Amino acid sequence: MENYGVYTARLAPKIDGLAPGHRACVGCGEALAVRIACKAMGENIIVSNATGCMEVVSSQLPVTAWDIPWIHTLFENAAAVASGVESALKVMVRKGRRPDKGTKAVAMAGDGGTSDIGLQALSGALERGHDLLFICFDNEAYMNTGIQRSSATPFGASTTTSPAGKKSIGQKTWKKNMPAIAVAHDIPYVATASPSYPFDMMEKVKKGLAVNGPAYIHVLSVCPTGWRSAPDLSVRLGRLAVQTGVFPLYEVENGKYKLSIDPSPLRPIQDYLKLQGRFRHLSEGMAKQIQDRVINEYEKLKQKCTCS
Amino acid sequence: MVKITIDGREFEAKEKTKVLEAAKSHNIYIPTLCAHERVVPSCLSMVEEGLAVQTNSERVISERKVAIQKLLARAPESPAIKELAKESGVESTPFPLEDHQNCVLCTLCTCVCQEVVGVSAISKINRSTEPNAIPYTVNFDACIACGSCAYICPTDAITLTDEGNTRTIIWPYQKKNFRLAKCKVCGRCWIPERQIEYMAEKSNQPLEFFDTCLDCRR
Amino acid sequence: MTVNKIGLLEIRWHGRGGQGAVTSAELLAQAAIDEGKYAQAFPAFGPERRGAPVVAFDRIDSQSPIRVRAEIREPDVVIVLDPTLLHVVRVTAGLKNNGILVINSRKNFEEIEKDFGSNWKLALVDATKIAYEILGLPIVNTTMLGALLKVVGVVKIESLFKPINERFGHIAEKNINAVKKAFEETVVKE
Amino acid sequence: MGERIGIEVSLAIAEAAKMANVDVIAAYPITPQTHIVEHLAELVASGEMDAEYILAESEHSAMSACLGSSAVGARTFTATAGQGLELMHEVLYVASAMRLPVVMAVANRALSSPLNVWGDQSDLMAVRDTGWIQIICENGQEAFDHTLCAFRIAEDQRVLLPVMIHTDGFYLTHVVEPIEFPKQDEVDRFLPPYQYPLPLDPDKPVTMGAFAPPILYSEAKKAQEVNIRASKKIILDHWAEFGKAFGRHYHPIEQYRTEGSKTLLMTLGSFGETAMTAVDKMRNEGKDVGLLKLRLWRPFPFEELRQAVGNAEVLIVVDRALSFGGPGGPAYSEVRSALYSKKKRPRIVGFIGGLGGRDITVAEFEGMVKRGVEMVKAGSEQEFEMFGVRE
Amino acid sequence: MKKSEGELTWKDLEIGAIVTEPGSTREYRTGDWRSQVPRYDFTKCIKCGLCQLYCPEGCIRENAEGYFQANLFWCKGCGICAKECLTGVIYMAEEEE
Repeated sequence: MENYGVYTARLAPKIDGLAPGHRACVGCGEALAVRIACKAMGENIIVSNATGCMEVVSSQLPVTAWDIPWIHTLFENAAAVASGVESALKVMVRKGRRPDKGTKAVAMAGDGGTSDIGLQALSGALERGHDLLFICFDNEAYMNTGIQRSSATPFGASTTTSPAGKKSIGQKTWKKNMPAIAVAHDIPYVATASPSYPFDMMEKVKKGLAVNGPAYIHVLSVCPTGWRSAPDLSVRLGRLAVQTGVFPLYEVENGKYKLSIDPSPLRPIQDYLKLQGRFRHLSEGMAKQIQDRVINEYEKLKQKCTCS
Repeated sequence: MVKITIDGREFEAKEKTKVLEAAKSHNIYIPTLCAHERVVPSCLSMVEEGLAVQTNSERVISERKVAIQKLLARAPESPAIKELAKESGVESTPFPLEDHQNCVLCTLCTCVCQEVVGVSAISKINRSTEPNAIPYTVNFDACIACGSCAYICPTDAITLTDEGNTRTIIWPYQKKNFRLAKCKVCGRCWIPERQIEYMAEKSNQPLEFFDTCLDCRR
Repeated sequence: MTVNKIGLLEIRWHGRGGQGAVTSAELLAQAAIDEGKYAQAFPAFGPERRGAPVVAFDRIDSQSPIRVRAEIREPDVVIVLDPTLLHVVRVTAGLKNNGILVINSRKNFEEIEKDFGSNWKLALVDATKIAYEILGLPIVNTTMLGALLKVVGVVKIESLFKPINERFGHIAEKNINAVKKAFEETVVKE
Repeated sequence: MGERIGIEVSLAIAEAAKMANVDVIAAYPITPQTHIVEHLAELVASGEMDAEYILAESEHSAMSACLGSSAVGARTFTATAGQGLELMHEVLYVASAMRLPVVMAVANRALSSPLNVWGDQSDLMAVRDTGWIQIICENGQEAFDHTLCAFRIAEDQRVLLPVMIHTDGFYLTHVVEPIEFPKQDEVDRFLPPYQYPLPLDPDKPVTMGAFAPPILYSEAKKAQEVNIRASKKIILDHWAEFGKAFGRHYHPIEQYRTEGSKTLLMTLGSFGETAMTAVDKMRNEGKDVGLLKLRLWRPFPFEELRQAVGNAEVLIVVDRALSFGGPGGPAYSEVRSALYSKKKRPRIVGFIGGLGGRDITVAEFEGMVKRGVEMVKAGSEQEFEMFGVRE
Repeated sequence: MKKSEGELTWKDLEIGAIVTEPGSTREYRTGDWRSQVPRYDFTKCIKCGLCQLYCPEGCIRENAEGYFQANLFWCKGCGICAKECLTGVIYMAEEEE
């Protein structure tokens, strides 16, 4: 629990955006993340959602879990659809065909719809400078189709397409640094967030929505099904990811890095790994390799924060 | 349901809703500072049949500007008020600047402390509108360092920071350091000791129950 | 073990997403195929998530190839992995008269019959208890295979061991023990 | 009436979008569509057109942005060609299924490989099952008129379907020719403002693009199928209105000198006018040859085709696309299938020609008719062939 | 009376299969998914509201006495509220047969 917590929880906005009755897995960290994001975004938004878990669990005909205007079309184009939404709002207000209510365009996608198949559309939207907020709900694999690896899957994690085996350590590559790619577009706001730190996350979502131009927020969304962890540990795992330095929380405002929560001294990586079945096969050597990398990356991040 | 008109557009609103809520639910923007859905010291006007509201007439805009100029004089350094001023086209204030350390006496902090937290550590007793005077008194013994007042304060007059084993809360002209308790397992500072005492007392749990942080709890 | 049905036997499994109903259906089909029989195992293809009620199916025939590719609407056997499903899903929907109902429950015949009538041949086992004892987890999918075989000898119990070994590796033996124990403890009412 | 000016057809299409007061354009440049999007950019840059122009990073994103824009309620236009249309492929299905009335000009182009940027109709045939209304033009005037008219059709509350306007690459898009432009006030009278019935709006939140389990998917598809079939009558009504307003009348199957014809030639798109010249020549020589020009490709005009074919004995269909290993050219096989239940039906011969920008001359059309009639006389089993290919 | 998904005809669908009633999953009982159920000892509750904020279902509401309690119509029994409760109010029990 960092800073706020007891009682402040009661002061958070009441609205959820996502109604109960959605079909997310028991203990879904992404459903929680979406709820928290929606609290911060309020009602005056239009959401474009990529294909993925959140789309499937929230919108099975004939009903919907969304209390806000929401559109899903395809897997790889959430940012492009949001570009269209934003442009339409702009021109219709300009032409007096719609009252100027300050409605904002938001795009949501999982790690696949963001850092793999959706990367091109996202890059295009960021580069064109649309006034939109893109939120990536990263659960570190293609969970919707049954836990296949993505470029956001962490090193060593066992998934159905990067299974651990006699000749396989699980995922062979290091997690793609998506926030850095967003930063490279020179957009006004980039941040990482976690629903396990809901107040920090709400603050960032509000900021991302308020800036004029594209904003990108990368949210770690714990997936008990894909991570093979106990459903009741979803919030805890989100915190441990931050405290171990695996997923540091920071923001980049106009290129300036700022650490949101400094968890140092970092917790040992095993505190995080041991709770997840996807890392059960890890050898000591590999765990050490991950530990070293995390410390190294964390130091690099801190450097960026002090430099800017 | 009652019929109301906002800016010439007709709407239906549920009885006993506030005008602000009705406007907001139709995405009509009215600038506010201390309106809050749970704690409501302000913006209390209710809808009634036939009510006509203007949010952007010339008179409204000019009166809003004066109000903002007054706020700006009282809390010239508050980011929220600077933002509000910018948004409303207020560049400076004709009123004399006063130092109240960003406090505009909206009472949200006292309401929250009393109604939500239930400890009433911040009180209106000795409330003063004079410059350089304590606007609200904080009873440090009652305060549990939860930070709700800092969270809700719209003008950043109250701040909360954690550093090392200390949580510091700063209110206008008042400041208190709270020691943070260390988790017996991981050694991380996780919660103010004062809050543990409060929780133990309220929940009838033994103090040892709070020896470990949430993440080290079984 | 009273029935060794010749001809087509259709089985429907009720579980929750993540409880392994589909795995059980597959293991059973595997065992039947290994015995030289014809068999199919398949899930209800849906996007249901962990925790949601799900169904899986088996078709087993000792004589002829199976050609039908459609969900089983009128099963001969219904197996319920999770007792909490009993008041959530109509598990007997479409179950043939005198069909077989295999339930993981702590309840006795009278209590179950009060809710589900006595149209069916009933087999009861406290599989959750067995699973806790042997596997240390409330995962009852393999355990319930033992219960099934007690009431329908559709495959030999030994035929399950190979597929279980292949599927579960180092925890296979525990699962086999759970199957055996359930086979012993299941009570059947004709 | 309007003003007659000499203008490149691509530019005329862009001008039609301007006169339609389009709100949002999202496009990606591709030969031979580039002149359309360049001219639109100029119109926006000069302030002649008040629109948001999304310079997408691909056709896939261009069409995706069109979905978002149309769903909010903005009149939306795009243009593409060949490979670009194929990259949009999966997005096209979404536009029609979600009933978003996007209008798209397609400069028809051959498909890779080998790479070829020239005109043919492989691209338009490949997207025939995407649920869009598809209208094929044969000259610049038609390209202008149908672009304008497409908005009225697409946005009709009974239709609400996206529309593709097809113009053959280069032979149409890059030709300067005389085109009559209507006056803006006439256009405004003809084209009411776009009003989507259930737009994305925080005041009344809707969920668009929810997913359908097996128990509802077929129902959703049936609704879509009924809708596009029913749109044909409405398309004809709007064309009739257009005729009344502007004096140019359009039909799903255009007939040229078909009275009493025993032999009919059928073309799609820019070949129409060349074929007309060939028909004139053959008629003058006393041959009873007529011409059918297929304008409305989707929804397919079954009744109109049967009627237009009349008592003809030979029907020669010229396709500019292949269906590899299939039943001949796409238009040929569809026409055959449409006439199958007709009691007295002509023998139908198919030719595939003009691929990848190769032209077909007047003389070659004459040759095609001759060859077709011969094939029928010979009772040939082979009912289609690729025309003019070196052996 | 609303039609179930199996009774809806193609004519019942909105244009483009748009869903016009926001938040209509509220009618869908996900409580059926539960194999564990939260139980409460409210004498330990300090009414801090953390459980409500951390619930992935958004199904925890303040009851008449001001305590926070999951609505079992939707609660899937994940147990996050029990894990996150600072004062040990909530514990998870096996769902009854």
